[in-house]
Amino acid sequence: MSENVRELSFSGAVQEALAVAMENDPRVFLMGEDIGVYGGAFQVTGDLVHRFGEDRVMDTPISELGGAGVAVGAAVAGARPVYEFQFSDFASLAMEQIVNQAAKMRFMLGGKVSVPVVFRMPCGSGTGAAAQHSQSLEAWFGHVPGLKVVEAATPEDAKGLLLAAIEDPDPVLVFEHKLLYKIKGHVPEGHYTTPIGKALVRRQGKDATVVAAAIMVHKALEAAEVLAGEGIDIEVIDLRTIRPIDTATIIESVKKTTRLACVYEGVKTLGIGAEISALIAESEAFDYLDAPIMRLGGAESPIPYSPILEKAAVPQTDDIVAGLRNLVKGRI
Amino acid sequence: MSENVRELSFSGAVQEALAVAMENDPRVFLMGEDIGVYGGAFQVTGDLVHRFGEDRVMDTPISELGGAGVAVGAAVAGARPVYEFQFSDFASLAMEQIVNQAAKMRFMLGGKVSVPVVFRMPCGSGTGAAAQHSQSLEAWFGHVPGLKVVEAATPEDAKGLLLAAIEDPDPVLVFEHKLLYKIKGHVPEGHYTTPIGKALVRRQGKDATVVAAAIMVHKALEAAEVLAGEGIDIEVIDLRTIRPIDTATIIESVKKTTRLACVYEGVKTLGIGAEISALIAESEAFDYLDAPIMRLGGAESPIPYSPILEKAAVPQTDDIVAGLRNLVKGRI
Amino acid sequence: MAAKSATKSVEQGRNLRPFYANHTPEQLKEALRRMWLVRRFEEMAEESYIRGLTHGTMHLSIGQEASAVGICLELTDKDYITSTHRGHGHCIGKGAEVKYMFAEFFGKEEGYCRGRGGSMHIADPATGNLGANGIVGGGLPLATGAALAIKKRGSKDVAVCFFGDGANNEGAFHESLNIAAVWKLPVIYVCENNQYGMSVSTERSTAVKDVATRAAAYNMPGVIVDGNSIADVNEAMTAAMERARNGEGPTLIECKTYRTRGHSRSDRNRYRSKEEIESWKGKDPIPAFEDELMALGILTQADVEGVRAGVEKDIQDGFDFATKGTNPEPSSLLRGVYTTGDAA
Amino acid sequence: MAAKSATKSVEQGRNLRPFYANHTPEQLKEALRRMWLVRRFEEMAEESYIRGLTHGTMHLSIGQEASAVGICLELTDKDYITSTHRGHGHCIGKGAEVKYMFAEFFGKEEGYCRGRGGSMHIADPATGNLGANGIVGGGLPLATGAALAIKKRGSKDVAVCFFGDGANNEGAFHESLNIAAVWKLPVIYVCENNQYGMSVSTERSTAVKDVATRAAAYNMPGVIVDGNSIADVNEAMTAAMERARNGEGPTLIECKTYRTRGHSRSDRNRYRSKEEIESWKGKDPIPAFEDELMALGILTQADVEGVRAGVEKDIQDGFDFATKGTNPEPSSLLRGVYTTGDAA
Ligand SMILES: Cc1ncc(C[n+]2csc(CCOP(=O)(O)OP(=O)(O)O)c2C)c(N)n1
Ligand SMILES: Cc1ncc(C[n+]2csc(CCOP(=O)(O)OP(=O)(O)O)c2C)c(N)n1
Ligand SMILES: [Mg+2]
Ligand SMILES: [Mg+2]
Repeated sequence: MSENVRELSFSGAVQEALAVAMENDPRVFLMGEDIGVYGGAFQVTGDLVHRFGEDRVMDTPISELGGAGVAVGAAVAGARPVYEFQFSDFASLAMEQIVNQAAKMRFMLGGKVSVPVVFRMPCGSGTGAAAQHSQSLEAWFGHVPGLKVVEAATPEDAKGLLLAAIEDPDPVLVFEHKLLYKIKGHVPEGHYTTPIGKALVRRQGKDATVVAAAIMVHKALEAAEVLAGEGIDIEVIDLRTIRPIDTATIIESVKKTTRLACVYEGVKTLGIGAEISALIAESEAFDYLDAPIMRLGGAESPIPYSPILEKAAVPQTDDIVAGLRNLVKGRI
Repeated sequence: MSENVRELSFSGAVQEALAVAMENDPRVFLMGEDIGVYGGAFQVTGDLVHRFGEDRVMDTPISELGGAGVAVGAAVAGARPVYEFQFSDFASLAMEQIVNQAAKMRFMLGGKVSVPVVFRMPCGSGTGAAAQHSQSLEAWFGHVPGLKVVEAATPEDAKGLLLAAIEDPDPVLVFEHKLLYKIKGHVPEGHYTTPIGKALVRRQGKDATVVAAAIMVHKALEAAEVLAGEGIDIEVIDLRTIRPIDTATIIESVKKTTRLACVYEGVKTLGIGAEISALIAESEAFDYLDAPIMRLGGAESPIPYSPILEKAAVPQTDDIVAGLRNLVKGRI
Repeated sequence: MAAKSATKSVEQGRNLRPFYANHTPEQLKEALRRMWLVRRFEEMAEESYIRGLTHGTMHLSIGQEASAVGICLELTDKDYITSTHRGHGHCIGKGAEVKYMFAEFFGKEEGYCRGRGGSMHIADPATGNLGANGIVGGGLPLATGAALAIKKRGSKDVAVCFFGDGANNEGAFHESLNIAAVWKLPVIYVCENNQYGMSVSTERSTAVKDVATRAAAYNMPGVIVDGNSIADVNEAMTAAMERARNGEGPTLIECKTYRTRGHSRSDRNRYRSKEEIESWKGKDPIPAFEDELMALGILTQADVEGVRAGVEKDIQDGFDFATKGTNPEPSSLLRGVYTTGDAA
Repeated sequence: MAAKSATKSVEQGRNLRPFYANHTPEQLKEALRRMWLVRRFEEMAEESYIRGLTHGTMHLSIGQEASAVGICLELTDKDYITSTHRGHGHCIGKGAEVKYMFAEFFGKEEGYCRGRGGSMHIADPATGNLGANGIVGGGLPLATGAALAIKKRGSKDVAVCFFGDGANNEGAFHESLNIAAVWKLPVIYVCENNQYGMSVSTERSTAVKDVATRAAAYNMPGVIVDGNSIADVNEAMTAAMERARNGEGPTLIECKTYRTRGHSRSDRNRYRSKEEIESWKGKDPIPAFEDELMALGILTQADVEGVRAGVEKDIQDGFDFATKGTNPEPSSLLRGVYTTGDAA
């Protein structure tokens, strides 16, 4: 990892990863709607088209099934496409190519091809964009063998995970929470990767473990600070990879803290917290648990437009504080 | 419920439900690929086209997004469409209309419309149809507020749940495991419904609870019989509805048996067993648990073609027997 | 403006083009009023956005009012429309009241969607408006399905599907138009070709110059009209409705038009020139329609001013109504997810 | 048979239609051999199915061999194809060996997909065959993407996408053809129009009579050929390849043909008449090609019999090879799900 460390925004870090990848490997190119002169709906690709040209930063017609599928086909044929869904919600139009083709092709063909395609998936609520532009659908893809799914909480990981995804021989979905695009953080220069499949303990604690990803890592850390003032000591794990989940890191933490909370923005039912809960409940850590496994997930509703309701639909820091307080104090 | 009880196949029961619904309500009609003169890929619609005519049993072009979306639009506009996906795998082409439109429309429009559409979803492996025709994707839809998801294990429930789905004002996905189509069972004549959202204890037991749906109910019951010979007494719960899950029935059972196993054909990670495990691990039943919560789910691979591998990819009765034996005997 | 050529006086009734001959002065005045209402609603919405009263994003159709109103003029509350992310015009064209629209924008219970939908999902099922859509092309199968429901109940209503030039490259376009054609459904596909899908010109996104060319692939008529002429739009619509009602099936109408604002609030207009935008501002459909109405003697200058003043008042009243609206209770979040158990 | 009109002797070389003029007798003999190989492979596969040696379903292309072989004749291992559920012909056309195909059918490790894919996923990446597909239309974006990769690397190869008449109503068709046209990709879309998508005739599923009509919606040539004439098919292919290689973009070729077997093993042929099937059996592309080769003096009766005998042996050897194959170990289930950690 480079020594030279600067502050960069999350979206700047993503953009830098794309630039580094394109510089290092002529097979890498970008496809997506309005990623060229417009710079992307969230200005993530920015000026890359001017730097790398229209052949490598390709504005795609509004055709998600075709666009994603073309990326898959190009990957099988030796290219390294990075396809941006303008909002991850629109992957609902391309499930066929992602799930039936990209994810399964290597297996179905007896291991004779690889499908090194990357899908970038801006996700999450909080922007007032309502039900069809605010979903957190990580769980759908986490359920699909053949795919890998990553989701960074910091600019540093955003760059490192994306570079790892682009270099990975298999299809990787890279979720990016839209509310994180503007946060800033240290980002090493040049090339480095953050390993896929490894969670990170972002805060050590002894009273309870919180597992979260992306924006929920920040909310969990905030909640932990509040609770620290009350003498409650929370350990926060940043999942970083949704598939495959780093079970070992979570088990180790739960054995120490004896309490587990899963905090996630996606719909609670069958969301990523369900899997984490189940992984622990079936593991050797079960015997260490001193309390039920808490899940704080998104509401069982579409994301509403009203800002009041929108906030109510996903766990907020206060909810996490209250939930953890209860988890730790409720039973000793 | 009618008193008159006969034997009918599962597919015959589904067909009868469609016929009863069409007789009782002129707004009900069927759409799908090859459901007319061909009788459906699994001969479920059979001769219905001859009985109800081509206007009510409509062969649809091979256009799943359009076909499913046309059904959604017709439902909003007052019709009662039942759309058959030839294989539930092909719903991957129609996720947009199912998830962004059908599921969310009522909510997004402030409760001012209802979307009474039914999607029939033949699912599951065991037919040698390989990776793109054998998936069990219930979990995807179980994750989506606004949808209801049901899945019968018996011909009687197949008819009752489908009639309930057609009469429901909201979008319902009806999963039908292909290997069940030929099983026979008692099916009441005429009109009746099986309530959506209610699980059923199919076998009483005191040593452990198994929660399963569709074909896995049969395998669990078989396993329970084997274990009964060893003096192990298994309670088997037939889930019947995947969304909303009947948590109360499961909690009650687990409080009694103190052990829980979730058996499901879908991919283990983020499959329906993850949710059931998490529901119990966060519930008051947690304190009653005498062992980790066991999950027996589908392998982390696409469904392979080779019959040997295909069998290895989903839980078989022997696996359930071994798993349960271990669950019950492993710790007392 | 194609309509310019029809500057005949209203007395020469039989020489008027059909749009003017077949509508009463009251109807034409109402059409003008709706066009102004769309324009002023959007300008006020934009201002509200800048003032932080609304949330999220919004897509303004300023410059495209003629197609929305020209199409909807022929429809009753029993006819359906599906709209798009750029749907305020369709909504007002179809008869919505601006006060409930503002209330929706401000996230209030009084809004058309009780504050749950916002600009991208605004709808008014009571007037047959099945809603804007956040998914490009999302309305194409829905309108087709509504047309199927109409056909099944045997009424003479129609369904109209508005969509953009960008949407014409979605698979949903292909599948929907094919199904509608094969089943001869009473649906009218109205492509508002404003030359860009977000930043990408039709030339860079679409293999054919005119979207209407694609109608041939579905064996249906494809009609190109000047989308900035309400008369052109409406006459094409009338023909399409006749066809639909006669059981002859769908029509594709392409309205060539332009949005003079950016795609949405985040647009920096890097993909088009100032000159292009200015030249289209000169083709503004509203003053053109006003001029024509006056030239034909259908409305006087005073009538036109009266229309504008009335609109101004509606906008101000609507805005005031909405700002005083009720915020949703967080506890009501789950309301409307399902029909059953819905406490209304 | 359109080709019938070209019954000239091989000596009159310059008067021969291009298919015969531009291929050596050896090439033509190889084409005939492949057609027979497809036919006999499928008959043997069918028999194996009846004998319980294969599992699942299978879709036979008997009667359609001319399009598969006529197209693939022009391709090298560097050109890509994507195939369909009815893909045995494409696979053999592209150069696959039947022994590995049988092994795949029997679920053996020696199979092209190590027994993981079966009939619906059979593939041979080494010869550029990216695989059959269980999803109707699934190959359309894939082939388009392969063409993009070719264009990026700057070679003169092409990608061919086989698909059916039924697939032409999938959104993937529309999106793929549009993208290929806008980006001028070297891809050739070959629609094998066998008149039915499962049980539904094109008339009942497709708004236009000829799928090739739809090419106009993508501003690309749409060519209709007698799909039962290898010469017709191949000549259209040659032109399309030239276009692709010159950077002029995609072509849509529609091969009118027929499958004389049912859709799959579960088909009861309720949707078509015996007479229709019989009449198409009379247009069998293989004897027609043989007759023509002999009439032109390119092959003798003995040559033709030699071809058949050779095929018979390959089939028998392949079948024997496959039955002796290795069953996969259940413990190897996860192999190939991911590239990393894949023990090969
Ligand atoms: C399926 C989908 N893809 C992409 C988007 C993002 N998006 C919103 S509007 C738009 C442009 C649509 O262009 P067009 O159909 O021409 O309508 P216009 O905005 O010009 O009115 C895009 C790309 C979306 N909302 N849905
Ligand atoms: C997306 C999808 N929809 C439906 C099916 C089921 N199915 C398999 S083949 C087939 C017919 C395809 O027709 P066509 O494209 O004409 O090919 P043909 O079988 O005639 O060769 C259907 C409906 C499928 N496999 N995939
Ligand atoms: Mg546009
Ligand atoms: Mg066909």
